[in-house]
Amino acid sequence: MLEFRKDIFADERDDNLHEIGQPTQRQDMLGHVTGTSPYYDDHRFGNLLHLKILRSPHAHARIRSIDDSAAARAPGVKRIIRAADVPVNLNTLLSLIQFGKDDEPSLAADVVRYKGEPILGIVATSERAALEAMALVRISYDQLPAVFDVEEALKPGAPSVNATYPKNTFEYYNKYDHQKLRYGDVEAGFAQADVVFEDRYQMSPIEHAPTETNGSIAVPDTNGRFIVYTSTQALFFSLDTSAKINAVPSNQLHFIGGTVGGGFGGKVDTLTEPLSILAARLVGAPVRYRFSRHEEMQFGSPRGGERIYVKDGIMRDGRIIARSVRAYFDSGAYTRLSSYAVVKCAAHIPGPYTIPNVSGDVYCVFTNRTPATAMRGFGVTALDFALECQMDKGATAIGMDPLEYRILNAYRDGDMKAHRREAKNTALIECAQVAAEKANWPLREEFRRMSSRKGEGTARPGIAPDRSRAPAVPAPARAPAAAPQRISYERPTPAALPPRPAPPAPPPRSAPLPPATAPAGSTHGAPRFSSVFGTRRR
Amino acid sequence: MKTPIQFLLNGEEVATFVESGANLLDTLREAVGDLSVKGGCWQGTCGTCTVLVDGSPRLSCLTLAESCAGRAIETTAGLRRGPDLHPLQSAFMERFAAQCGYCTPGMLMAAKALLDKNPNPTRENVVDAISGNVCRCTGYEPIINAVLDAAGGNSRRA
Amino acid sequence: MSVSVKTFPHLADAAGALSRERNARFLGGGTLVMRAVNEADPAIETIVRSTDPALTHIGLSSARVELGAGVTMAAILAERELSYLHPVARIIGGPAVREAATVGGNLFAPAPYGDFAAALLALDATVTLAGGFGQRELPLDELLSRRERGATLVASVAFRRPANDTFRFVKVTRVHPKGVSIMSISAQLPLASGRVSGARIAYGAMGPAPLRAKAAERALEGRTLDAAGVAPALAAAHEGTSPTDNALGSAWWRREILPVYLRRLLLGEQTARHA
Amino acid sequence: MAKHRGRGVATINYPIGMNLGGDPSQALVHSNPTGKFTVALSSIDLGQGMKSVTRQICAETLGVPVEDVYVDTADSDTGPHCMGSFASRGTHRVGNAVMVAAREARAVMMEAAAEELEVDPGDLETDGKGSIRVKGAPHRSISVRDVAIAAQFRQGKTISGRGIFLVPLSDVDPETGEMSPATCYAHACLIAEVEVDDETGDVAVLKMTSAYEIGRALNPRLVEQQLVGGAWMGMSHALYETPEPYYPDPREGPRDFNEYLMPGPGDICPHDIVVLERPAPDGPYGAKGPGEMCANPVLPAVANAIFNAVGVRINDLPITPEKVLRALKTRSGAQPARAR
Repeated sequence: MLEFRKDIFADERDDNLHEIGQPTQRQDMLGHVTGTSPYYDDHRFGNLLHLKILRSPHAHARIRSIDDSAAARAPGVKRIIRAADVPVNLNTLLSLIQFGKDDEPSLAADVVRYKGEPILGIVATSERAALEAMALVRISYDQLPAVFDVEEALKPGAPSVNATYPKNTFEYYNKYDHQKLRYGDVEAGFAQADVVFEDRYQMSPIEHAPTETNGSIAVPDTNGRFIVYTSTQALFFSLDTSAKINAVPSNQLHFIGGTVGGGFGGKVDTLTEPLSILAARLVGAPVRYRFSRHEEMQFGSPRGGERIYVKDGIMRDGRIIARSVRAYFDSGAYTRLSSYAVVKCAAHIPGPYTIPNVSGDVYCVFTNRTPATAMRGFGVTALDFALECQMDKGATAIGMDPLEYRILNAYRDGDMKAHRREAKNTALIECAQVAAEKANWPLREEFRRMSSRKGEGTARPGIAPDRSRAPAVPAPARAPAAAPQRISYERPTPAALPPRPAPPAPPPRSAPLPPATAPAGSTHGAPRFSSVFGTRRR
Repeated sequence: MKTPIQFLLNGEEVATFVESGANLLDTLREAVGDLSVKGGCWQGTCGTCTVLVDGSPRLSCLTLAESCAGRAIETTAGLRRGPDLHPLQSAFMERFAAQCGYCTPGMLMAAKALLDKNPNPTRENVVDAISGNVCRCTGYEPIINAVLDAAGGNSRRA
Repeated sequence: MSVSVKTFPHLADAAGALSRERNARFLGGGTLVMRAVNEADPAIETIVRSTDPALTHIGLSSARVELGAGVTMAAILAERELSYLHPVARIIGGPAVREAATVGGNLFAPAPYGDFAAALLALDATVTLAGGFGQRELPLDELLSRRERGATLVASVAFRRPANDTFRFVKVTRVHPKGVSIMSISAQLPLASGRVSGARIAYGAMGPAPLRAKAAERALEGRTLDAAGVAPALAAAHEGTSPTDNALGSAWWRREILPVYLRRLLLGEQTARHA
Repeated sequence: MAKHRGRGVATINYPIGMNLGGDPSQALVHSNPTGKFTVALSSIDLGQGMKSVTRQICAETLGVPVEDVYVDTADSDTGPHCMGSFASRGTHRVGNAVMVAAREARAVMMEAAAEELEVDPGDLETDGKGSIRVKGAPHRSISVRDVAIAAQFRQGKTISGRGIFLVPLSDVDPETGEMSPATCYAHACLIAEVEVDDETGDVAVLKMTSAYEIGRALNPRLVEQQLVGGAWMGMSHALYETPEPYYPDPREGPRDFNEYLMPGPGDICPHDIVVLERPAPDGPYGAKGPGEMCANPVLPAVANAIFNAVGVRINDLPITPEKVLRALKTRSGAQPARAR
């Protein structure tokens, strides 16, 4: 049951709109209830072929030999696809935005690094024929030691999982093996605190488990191009990834997404398109490659399990004056998107609270399991679990009501956040007050009258407003970095809103990165976004 | 080795050939062309492919196509009566009981099987009726309310 | 190449084919066989079916119940005379699975499935096998102990009708109202002047196949169904069980909660969290 | 030997859009000859309502009824680039791109109408019902249909617009982590009530009460869909689902929906939701988008409720009955914290 509190923040809103705010029926609902919404697989072809993938049974092994001769002759088999057939057999998803080095093959050539890693594809007249042929393939392996725990993987002597990052961690700015956050002086804060406590939190990997599994159909079309019906969540992201792996110009691929049968982040990795396109190019016929439910469950990328240590220093009056977070993201065998999630996690520390002394160290760690990827709340869900359990412990430790403890420390407009940006447009306090009222969770009067807005409601006892603004360590002066691509359209100023200040001036920029990280020179006409994280190896 | 098969699909006589051993889901989608039936697992664990066979709900992915010879099969494509939506369809619309829509055909069939036998079910009856159908988007509440609305013959909003 | 399907109007012929054909499996409801066929299981090259009406026959006399191997869970739910089995049939699966899942098929379901077979164990059921040369009857636990070996085709199961209110069942699942068994306990508790005489207790998902809790049965003999009376049975609850870790839960947890649910079943405490 | 109830809370915020920005989306809007509009996108609707939200944004910005707008998307030949549907970026990024495109199309439409009515475009307003009229003189009006015909066949104007919205890519200081992660944040507070069986470790979620601040509810029914569905997924993350039940040991992984545990229709509970709207200065009509955040507060709120019920802290997810039972046994039974 849903209700609105239109009275809160009413002065910041113009509510007399026509279509905005209306409970208009979904544009796609009639198709859903009549079974006519088009999903990628809702196409029929007279000569559709089927691609099935032979996957590694081992978590870490060297491929000694492959004998697919019997399989190639099996009934219904049109083609066997091997690593050598893949034009560009090394990629990382975020190479499209110059973030990270290519580290993952589409088909394993020499080493398999997770159970289920694709080794070989079989294109046949039916999925059954392909599976029967697959049983005739003989592969011999030399098993290699595997590591499954994120902290074990960082210890000296741990098996090296990913050849591109031999020390089992993603490299940040070509300088560090993890993403750092430093604000104020946590050690000083812990020394000054009345109560200091640390705890360890462990998320589980999470499978997206959409009711429609990953899949795509690549179809040679009339003018030498390929139509690709796909379940992707990111049409051009998958198109560009497929174009790179197949070494074809991007406009040779015509991607058509359908309604997607649930994504939740599990259909960003472009898991099937590159190989269905390659197969269609090799056999000159439409090819469908779709994950079985077992494949989706175990070999489709989950959100990685994050292990997070949180240490708090708090005062008897309820103020949190120091918080340090050390987190390990389990990226699995390859990078995919976990490297990006780590930075998003660092940006989220210390949670929606104004804390003068904060430090964060977040690692992207490689282990011998299915590579992890984005999943609803990527990089943040795990940290929220850790931080909000930690908040409960802090309140309990000093005998304070857990909700009042949160309202006291909640960030407000004008506070300085740990990533050195001013808090704006905040509403944590109002959410807490409204939820408490709705659930009749008692709050003392002063907490019911606090406000996120500057100069409103009762001030925070004990936290001088200015102290929360200036970080203990003065931020070094910053020169603006290269200007981003100029945009010719004016910023969207919603016509109906009260005149709001000019579009936010670009936030103070950090110093231009040391030359080592400057990209080797943009390869395209317009200045591509500068790589801020690492050079992109050609 | 192809096997001829003939059955009633949403009231129409249908005849086609199937690979022997083929399941009803692949037969409906690929041989007959009824794309309103969706497949989610081919293991019998998600309910997405639910259709009615002689009025009873069946997982079409675990149903041998040949065993349906001569039977009456109902799918979501057959729910409408011409332009008019079935009460379940309009109730699902009014309750916004679908997001990605992939489980919706299976949910509608499971709900129809219930209502055809029990026109005024309790909430518990509805929960049991869809207990074999996985939905990852809606949280089930809108679907349960939609079925109860449709049962009440008044797909008005509560 | 596709699977070949052979359909026989008479069960005996189907049994013959089952033993003759290479890699043949009998198709009951399909929840096991059709899933394997969908996954191109090389062990299935021939599907054997039978449309013999005897398969779906339900025989009800005052003392004895006979269920054809092809009787589905839905058919049991539709039979008022079998109301004591309704809680078991209802939780085997969702409505669509209940329309397919058969009594005979459940006897071959690997752990953690097979709770209907466990209930039959607690009902002292016997199994009649269909064979090329006539039918043969044997106790259910004998079939369960050698079900992997031969291509056995079950024609029917039979058991004495339990006295009113003496059959109880609980199935522990994580998901409600329908989920896979963490464990199930079926119990037939006949009373003679308030004391248990001839108890039958069977567990589902506490071993590779459904099993009888004979030590607990012995410990209940002559006892009253109250806290003191059932204590010895709870102490002996684990005997004969060999639970394993699986995706649903660990062996440790199953062992810890077995006596709790057995106590709640024996004392008639409210067990299911939800309806 | 009993069931204990407890309540737990969590307060969170959530960054809207890809971390650090640099994730553009584009939109094209054009009218057909009779004044019906098409929004051409490549953004994907995976059930979150992308098509429906952008349709309403376009109609509002043009000043025409929503029935006169349809969204066509997910075709790389016809739809302009979009980064993709994730990071709760759809509403914010694509919504803004659609506004920019619709504003340009509106400007041409108003010029064409002004030419037909022989007034200055500044004197005109749309009535949101398919007509354009002179401010203060509503009887002097023209239908959008007629404007489109005139623009097309007499004036030679194309009523169309292009839009792109890009939050400039933020740098990250390697030493301090200084960066601009996002331009706006959604907020939430959720209170969960649970019942714990101290003999089996079983946890049932009995009630959820929440307040979500999401900038602007562009469509209350779509917001409700996300918050109700998200709370279910949060319950699932908290108590049920894992592809590796014995992580970091990879054994016994589930292979189907029987083994991958998620709350069933019999496990859901009532959920009272209150929505607050503090418009984001750079959000389309202030909208932030609730899609990704709505599961997040449930996990810790349930964990904190379990502590309140039986006094044990479980830091490892999912919080299975086994973990609760092990904690109770090592802590010698349930010690409920003071009732809340």
